[in-house]
Amino acid sequence: MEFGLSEEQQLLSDSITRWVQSTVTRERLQQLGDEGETASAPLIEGLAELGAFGVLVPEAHGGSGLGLFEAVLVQEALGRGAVPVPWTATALLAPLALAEGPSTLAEQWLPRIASGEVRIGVGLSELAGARAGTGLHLEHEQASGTVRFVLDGAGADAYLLAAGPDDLVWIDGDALSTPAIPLATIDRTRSLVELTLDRVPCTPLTEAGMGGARLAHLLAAGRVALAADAFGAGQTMLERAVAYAQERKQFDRVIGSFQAVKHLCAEMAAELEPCRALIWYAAHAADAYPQEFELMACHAKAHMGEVGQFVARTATEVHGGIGFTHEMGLHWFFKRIGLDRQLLGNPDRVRQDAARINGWAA
Amino acid sequence: MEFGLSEEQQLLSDSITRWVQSTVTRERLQQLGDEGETASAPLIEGLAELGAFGVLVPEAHGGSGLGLFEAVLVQEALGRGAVPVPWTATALLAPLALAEGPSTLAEQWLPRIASGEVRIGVGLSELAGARAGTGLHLEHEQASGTVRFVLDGAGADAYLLAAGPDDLVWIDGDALSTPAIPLATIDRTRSLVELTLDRVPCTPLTEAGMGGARLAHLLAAGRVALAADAFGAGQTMLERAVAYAQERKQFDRVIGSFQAVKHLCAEMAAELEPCRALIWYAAHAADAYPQEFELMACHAKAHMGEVGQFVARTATEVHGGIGFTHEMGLHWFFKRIGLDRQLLGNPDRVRQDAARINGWAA
Amino acid sequence: MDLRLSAEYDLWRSEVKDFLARERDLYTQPMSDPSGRPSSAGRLWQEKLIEQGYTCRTIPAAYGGHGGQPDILRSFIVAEEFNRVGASTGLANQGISMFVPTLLERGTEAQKQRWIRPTIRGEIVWCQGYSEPGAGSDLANLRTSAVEDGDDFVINGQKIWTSSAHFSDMMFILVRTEPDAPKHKGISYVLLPMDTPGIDVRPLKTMTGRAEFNEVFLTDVRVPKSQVVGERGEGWLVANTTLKHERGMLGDPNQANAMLARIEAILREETVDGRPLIEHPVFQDRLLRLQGRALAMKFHGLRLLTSSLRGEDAGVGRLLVKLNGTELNHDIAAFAIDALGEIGALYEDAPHLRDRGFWQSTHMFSLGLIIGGGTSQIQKNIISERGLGMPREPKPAQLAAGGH
Amino acid sequence: MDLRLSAEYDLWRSEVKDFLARERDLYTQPMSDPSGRPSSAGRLWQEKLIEQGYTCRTIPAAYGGHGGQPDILRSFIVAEEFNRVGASTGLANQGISMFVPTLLERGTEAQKQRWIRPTIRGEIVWCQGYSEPGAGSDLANLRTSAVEDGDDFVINGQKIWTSSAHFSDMMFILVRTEPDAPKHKGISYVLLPMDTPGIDVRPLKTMTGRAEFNEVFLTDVRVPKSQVVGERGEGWLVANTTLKHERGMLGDPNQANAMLARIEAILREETVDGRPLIEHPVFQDRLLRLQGRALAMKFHGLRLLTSSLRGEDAGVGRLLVKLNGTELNHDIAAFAIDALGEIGALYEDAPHLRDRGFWQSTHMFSLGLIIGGGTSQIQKNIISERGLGMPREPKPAQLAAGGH
Repeated sequence: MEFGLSEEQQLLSDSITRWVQSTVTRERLQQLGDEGETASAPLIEGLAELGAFGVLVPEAHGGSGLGLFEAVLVQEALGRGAVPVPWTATALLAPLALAEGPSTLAEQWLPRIASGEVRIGVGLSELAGARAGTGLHLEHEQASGTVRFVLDGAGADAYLLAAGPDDLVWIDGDALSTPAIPLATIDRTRSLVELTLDRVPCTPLTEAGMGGARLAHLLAAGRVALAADAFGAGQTMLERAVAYAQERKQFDRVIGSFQAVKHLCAEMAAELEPCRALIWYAAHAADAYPQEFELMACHAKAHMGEVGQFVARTATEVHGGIGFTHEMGLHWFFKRIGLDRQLLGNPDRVRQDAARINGWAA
Repeated sequence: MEFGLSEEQQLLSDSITRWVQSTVTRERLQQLGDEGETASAPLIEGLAELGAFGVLVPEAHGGSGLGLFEAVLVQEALGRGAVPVPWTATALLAPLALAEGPSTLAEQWLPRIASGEVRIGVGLSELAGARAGTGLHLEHEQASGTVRFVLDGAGADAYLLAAGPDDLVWIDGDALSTPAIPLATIDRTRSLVELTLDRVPCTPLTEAGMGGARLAHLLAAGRVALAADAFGAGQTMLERAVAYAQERKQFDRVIGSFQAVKHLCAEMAAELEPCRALIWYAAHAADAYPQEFELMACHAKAHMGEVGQFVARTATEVHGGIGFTHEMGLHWFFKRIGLDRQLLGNPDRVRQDAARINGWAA
Repeated sequence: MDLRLSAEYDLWRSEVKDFLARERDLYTQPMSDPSGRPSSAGRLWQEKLIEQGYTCRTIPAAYGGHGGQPDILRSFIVAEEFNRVGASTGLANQGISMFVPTLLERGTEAQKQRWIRPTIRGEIVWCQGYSEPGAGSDLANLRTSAVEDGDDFVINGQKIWTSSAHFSDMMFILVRTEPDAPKHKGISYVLLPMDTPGIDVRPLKTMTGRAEFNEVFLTDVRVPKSQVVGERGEGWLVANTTLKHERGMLGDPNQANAMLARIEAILREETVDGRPLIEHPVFQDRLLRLQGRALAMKFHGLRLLTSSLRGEDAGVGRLLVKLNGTELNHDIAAFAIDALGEIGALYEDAPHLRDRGFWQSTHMFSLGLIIGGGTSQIQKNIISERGLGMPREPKPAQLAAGGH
Repeated sequence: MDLRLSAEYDLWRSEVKDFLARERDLYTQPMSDPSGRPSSAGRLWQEKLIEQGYTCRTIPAAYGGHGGQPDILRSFIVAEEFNRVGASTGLANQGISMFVPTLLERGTEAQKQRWIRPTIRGEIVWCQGYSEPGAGSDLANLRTSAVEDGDDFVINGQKIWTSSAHFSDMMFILVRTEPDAPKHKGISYVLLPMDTPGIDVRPLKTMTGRAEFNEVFLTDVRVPKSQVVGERGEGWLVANTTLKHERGMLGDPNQANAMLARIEAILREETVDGRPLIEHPVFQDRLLRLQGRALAMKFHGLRLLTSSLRGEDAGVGRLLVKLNGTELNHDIAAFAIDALGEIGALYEDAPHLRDRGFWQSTHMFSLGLIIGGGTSQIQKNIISERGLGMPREPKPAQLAAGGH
């Protein structure tokens, strides 16, 4: 019985976290944020050197062949720094999808994912509720339609897209008939695009109409990753709030000696800390208890979504006016948590999915 | 434009409130509570002398012929003292129902309601969601079935019961085939009973199958009344918490000087105070804006239900351990608010009704 | 309770309606220049409103105001009718909302003559110089110094949160003129032309990504001593006159109800998996919870209005408005974002952006309002102390020992 | 991460299972007499558990314990398996959970010899005498006095929240023996037979309507000075040993998850307008929110267990357990009541009462737990100070001036 990190896992987590904290400083983040996510090439290189892009890539393809649990540790570390790199789609979702696709694709792409050479955009939003005017349909190995909120999609070399609830396809970036349209969100540390396809050649990664379980697994993995990202960002916001409260004086006292401020910090800590175990369990379930994975991913995403919102707001409030400006760089984390909440199903939606998984729907 | 009490309304509210505060002291409440609500004959007399039972009874029948707004002021004052009298069903709901029933019933009962001589039990619970095993059906002016949660039903001289969503009937207490079964709740200041009827003669108060609007109006009036009751009880809890916090010392300071305690009190006040205006508006709408009445009654009941729960819990917490005992008598108000929340539809249910009224249902 | 208006006010309302119908061509023009200053249409509009008594109603005619009696109900009707057609209710900068009321209470006759008319006409634009990086909720900690030099003060220091500094002509500023006096004393309220040498205005970008505020750096800025309003060293009192006027400005319940009406429309328009969101019980429930809070604040506002008309003190009822109003607006925006889902996260110039990004910017900006003008934490102090009569926080021991 | 157990523990688990299967006839008997004292079956059960090392595992055999090495995982498995079949995990009064650990750390050899064996065997039942009406979260304010008189102390005062006083043999009580010493000093920890003349136990009815607690009035109660545990005047320190043991007792995450499982069943059983509640999206949503919180606390508990096994300090992770656990249980009970609607308000002996009134009594009793053992407000102080390293509340000025 070991509910915690192994030595290797701790090492991995520490090494990425240390790199994030020394590389993605407040100043660097400010500069990168102003330039937008696609300016992050040196960061990708740095992370790839640490092996962060190859966590889920099998050793045979140049990765370290670890599991979702380790990937989630990396994601948490990236969230701690609101690191502007296209990691989640490229290095977490794509390798999971390629693991069971045609081996030619895997051979072609996985080594380049591990080395940080390529970007893969992933579009699964439809699975978390189809909005009007979107949807992809397949005919003769060609895809047509519109896919919105393709994660890490700016300048991607290839795309992994859900077509309805049961099909997953791979599309080469060069094959696009219309260029990807950037979708600016509050969070400038990640890129999202919209793709419009008109009979674009694609490679199915699942047997036609039979990919439901694979897609559900991918969606769940994405949800746990986003929860971990928000957890990391929330940790940083809490730490900064506690630190700031002990520096900043008002009425001749550090504000951290006011009971109201202390209690806000205590509430954040009490809410946030147990999320770690929930996220760990959900990630662990992916391999250890696959029958629980989807539901636990919903719980992690929904609960972390609510706690994240509370922490983002409260940590800003503890900072007072300055937390509301660009000055402290706190807003990067506020917005990162805000986007994590909405992507791949926000808490309301994810709980709806959980109700369905539990068989409660009418 | 006058959003507030007229001089007469203020006088009414003050006179009942003063009487409540001087008569239903902490000790008296303790004693009455131990004996149960039916022991309240002297209180009924006192209130009847003040005209509290005749507020809604037309002057021709010995009442003061006022409106729901004034009745709600009385209800709030009763809530402030958690006064154990069968007032809401007898003096608020029954006169409203009798106003449009057969005049013989009105002539027979209204004067005795105004004088406090009779108790009327009112059963409308079905309208706020029918639970398994309940329901009344009518045949040849006879009623059969089970009605649960008949308010003020202990020892009632007559009953006013909803039979489905469209019929309202009057039943003489002597006509019951089976005695009323008391339903003990957390709140010992009010009585609820279950009636089981087997072809009991009844007088319809509405045209057969056509009473939907009347019943909806009655239900709304009951909801506003319960909201006002909880508001009154909440006011008392808040006042007591503020007073206690300024007496009680801990760590050599009155606890009311701790920021955490002050903020709890401020939060209660900030939540509670605006409920007054919402309840007033809902009550005023009954006559002034009848087309808004049902919806506003839902808002008042639901919002007050949530705020009441917060105030009941928080005021108890401010008192510390002693608030949890019988010592301070705080629990009467906690339970009064708890029952107000559940009767005639709790917030979840009432919001469901509001969604229907708004035409949002699928 | 009688929410109807007497015939006199019905008449007033129809006058207002007629006026608006007549002047539609004017008020549909932009009221500000791109710089942020009142446009010529804005100034003309303001002049007409003053003439009608729709704004600056109680400011004496001698200073350029309408010179009428206060009539909250008339003002209320004006606000309602103007909101209905989306007409500006007049210029609303801090010069008009804060400086003019202060001057009327604390200024000399000469100061009133000099400043009020051009300010309310929009010819002189003001910004406020109170907050400093080290003194947010705590004005007594003010550090910007004003040292006497002949007939002048020489000002050095830094101000923050000055919202219109980059296009203002003048600043009403708090400076410390008596450094040795106790903290609340020794502050003066000074009128400072923004073109004085030594003033450097830098935009302050907030989390919304826009520069809604500025920082103002003051280096050896000279201003004649005659520019003090009220007594020298009494600036704390003078400023409190002004702060009182600011408190009323935040948390308009009509705004909350208007936002909720818009959200209801969104829920009807937007579909997920082909089904309109309004049919989803969880969204119905969340919308109704917010509507309940917003309606309570709306009717509470009417009750406060009646209290004002009757000259009653609404006590805690008035103190809670800012806390509840800003928290409610923040929660409403958060709900709109959730209803929109991923679309709700869009911002800036994104395609598919709804309502021009209003919900995200309101979500963030309302958090700024929760923090600014006295955070929710400070509001709770005020409610418990002034509203409920609870004791003030005891002074910490080391301070008391230090002899403050 | 590996939630599987090693073979050694699998073996342990099957031993526990076998034991339970074998002893079913015993543990299904009532463990208490109607008075509240351990029944003879309860004492026999306790003896068997000690023998197996299922309880009192680390208490030395010389004092009647099992005399084994601590093994949190074995204890964890015992708790799981016992919970599964609903078997008592042994006697759980304050004598065993608080007094015995204190004595092991602070008692003399003679005291250990005298008290531990009969206490853990259920022959001597203890109650705790800490809280006083004027000193809840603040033990230093203790007023019950113990005045020396020859070889005795003479005790006068009042204790409150003594849960088992009416059937206890002994009380471990805190009394002020040195009235002139500084507040935290001058308290002693004394062992007092409950049949000593001058002790009056009165039931204290709580909001649940039951007397879960007592008040104990002490009038000229004599006790030999030899009955002090630890040094005289050091009772504060001795008591802190015990409080540490109490803190761990509150907020079991398995309880929250078990309650939620029961609620899920209720939602399937209960119908409104003919439709099972579980099909109602708003109830689904509320249930899932609570499940998310409860699962987080469950896995957090496993993480703390691993921390303990590794000898790591879980810091803030451990401090939050009471706050989150009691708040969660209260919210869960409130949800169950809402799900039941008017039926949820039933109590006492009402017909149609569900789960024997468990939800209402849990709703109220959990509020007592939020308040008791350090209110949520005190818990937040502890989390911020000990967990996050934030400064303590400064001492108020008049106190510092007063020389405390």
